[in-house]
Amino acid sequence: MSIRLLLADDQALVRGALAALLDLERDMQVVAEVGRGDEVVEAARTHEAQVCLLDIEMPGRSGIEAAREVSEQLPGVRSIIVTTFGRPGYLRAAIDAGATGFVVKDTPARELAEAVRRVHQGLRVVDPTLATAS
Amino acid sequence: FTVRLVDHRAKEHRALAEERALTAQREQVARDVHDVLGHSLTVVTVKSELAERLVDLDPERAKAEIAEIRSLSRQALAEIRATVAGLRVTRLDEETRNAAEALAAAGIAADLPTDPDEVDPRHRITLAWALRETVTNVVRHSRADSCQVTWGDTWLTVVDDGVGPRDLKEGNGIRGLRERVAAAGGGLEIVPGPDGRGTSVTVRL
Amino acid sequence: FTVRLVDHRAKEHRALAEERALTAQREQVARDVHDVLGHSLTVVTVKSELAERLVDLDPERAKAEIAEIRSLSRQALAEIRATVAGLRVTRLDEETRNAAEALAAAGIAADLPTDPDEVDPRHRITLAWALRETVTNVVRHSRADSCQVTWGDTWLTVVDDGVGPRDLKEGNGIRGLRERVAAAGGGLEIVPGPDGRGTSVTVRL
Ligand SMILES: Nc1ncnc2c1ncn2[C@@H]1O[C@H](COP(=O)(O)OP(=O)(O)OP(=O)(O)O)[C@@H](O)[C@H]1O
Ligand SMILES: Nc1ncnc2c1ncn2[C@@H]1O[C@H](COP(=O)(O)OP(=O)(O)OP(=O)(O)O)[C@@H](O)[C@H]1O
Ligand SMILES: [K+]
Ligand SMILES: [Mg+2]
Ligand SMILES: [Mg+2]
Ligand SMILES: [Mg+2]
Repeated sequence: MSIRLLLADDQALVRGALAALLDLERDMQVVAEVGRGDEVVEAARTHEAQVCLLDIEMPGRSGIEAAREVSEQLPGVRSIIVTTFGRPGYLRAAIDAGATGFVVKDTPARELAEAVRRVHQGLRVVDPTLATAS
Repeated sequence: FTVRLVDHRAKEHRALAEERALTAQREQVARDVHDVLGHSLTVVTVKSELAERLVDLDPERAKAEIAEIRSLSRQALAEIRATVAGLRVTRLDEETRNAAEALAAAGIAADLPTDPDEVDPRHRITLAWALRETVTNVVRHSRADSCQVTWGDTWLTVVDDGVGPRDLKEGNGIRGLRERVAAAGGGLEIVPGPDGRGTSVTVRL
Repeated sequence: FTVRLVDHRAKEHRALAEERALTAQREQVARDVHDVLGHSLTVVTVKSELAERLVDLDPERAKAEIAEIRSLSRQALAEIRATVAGLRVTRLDEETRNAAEALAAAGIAADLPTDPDEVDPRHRITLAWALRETVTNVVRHSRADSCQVTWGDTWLTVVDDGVGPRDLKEGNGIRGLRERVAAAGGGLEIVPGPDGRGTSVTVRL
């Protein structure tokens, strides 16, 4: 059984490439892609996503707020924040919102896939690059 | 002794304030750079990973991805040049000359102030920036016949007689300006021109 | 009355100093952005062109080139993060490796020094910047077949056998380099190559 993923990023080029990369992993399947933060919960519910990869800066709602909605409304569904830069306070806010992963967008695909697996198993993954910047 | 102590305190206070201003400025610039270039570089990184995997699986798609990488990095280079040029231009007198040239090139009659000393030196950088952003918009969007710029100690107004600001949707230009002005403790106002025609933009610090 | 006048003067003076500091700061950031990212992206652009051709001819080499693109863009992102965090280091040995790669990617035969210890440690950072800037220009503008770099205690020379510096119009690259070198108390010289062909750039500190 593969892990069902949702990708949320307003930058379609990044989202498309990440989706293609993660889809190449044998044990993963991208079941939904959205470009707005306020479409996350609905799409995750409809497509029965198990792990949501969320960009922070998106129209509609930030990825951090989306992570909060996911953790409140969809028990058992995990969120990973995937961002370009860590800004002060982001990591803290992400953890507070219930995200259990926090990584940079340019994380090598295999590491990103590994992060997804760990988060799916209920573990926590924080990128050291971001841990210092945030 | 007391006088000297006070003097010393005041100096320290000033130094701290200056440092804070510099830090704020650096953060603003860093944010600009991030927004402009972080995206392009992220796309290049992720797409190159995808392209690498596709070389064996689907060579045609691999080539298409690489072509996109090339066009993105070329675009990012152009963005860097623009960012650098933007960072360099910071003087009100220089910006006024640029504005005169841009308006003349667009065939828009210009009425510009001539004495940057009328503006508080602390506000010149921000107002120079505002001048550039608003005049660029007049040239690009207003379809105006004429444009008038006025300024004072703490403010700048740019008025044109073009199509006006109805249904204006903020882009990066106005959003960036609004943020920068807000960071300096000021405000931005965009309203129809004085006789109901055209656009009037005022920055007040 | 006198006191107030002096006070006013002092304030004006301070404001001017602040304006200068802000301008200097932006200049610094502009240079960093240009130097750090301009170089990486230029190499990415050149390499992606090469990789696209190689997909059919030699898939393994294509993958290797794409892997380098990925590592360059990832490194550039890391550098932006470092710039944002206010850190920045450039090392002469690293820059020499970068130069070798960039020239190789552009098909320009390179003759590079190998021992950074020949350069005074105090000058290594500035000369590393200079190396990066001039080699990027050789790759982008010279159309040379070969490029030779030499250095010594206080200087660096980059010679190519390309189109030469006639009618050269300074852009952000050379301007930034000139300013940085001047700030270090040195000078920049751009002349035709030794046998009248190509370009020779020397930085002397
Ligand atoms: N002087 C003006 N007259 C008419 N419309 C204007 C004027 N200035 C701005 N606008 C409108 O406001 C919009 C937003 O301006 P803004 O500067 O934010 O973005 P932009 O100019 O479109 O792009 P950029 O991010 O490159 O500046 C413009 O697209 C335009 O429709
Ligand atoms: N080695 C060279 N051979 C031939 N022409 C050169 C060489 N180096 C520089 N030039 C010329 O000098 C010009 C200015 O170089 P400069 O580095 O200042 O700007 P640039 O490379 O065009 O842009 P950038 O600001 O991105 O560096 C170039 O556009 C090019 O025409
Ligand atoms: K799959
Ligand atoms: Mg986003
Ligand atoms: Mg604009
Ligand atoms: Mg150059």
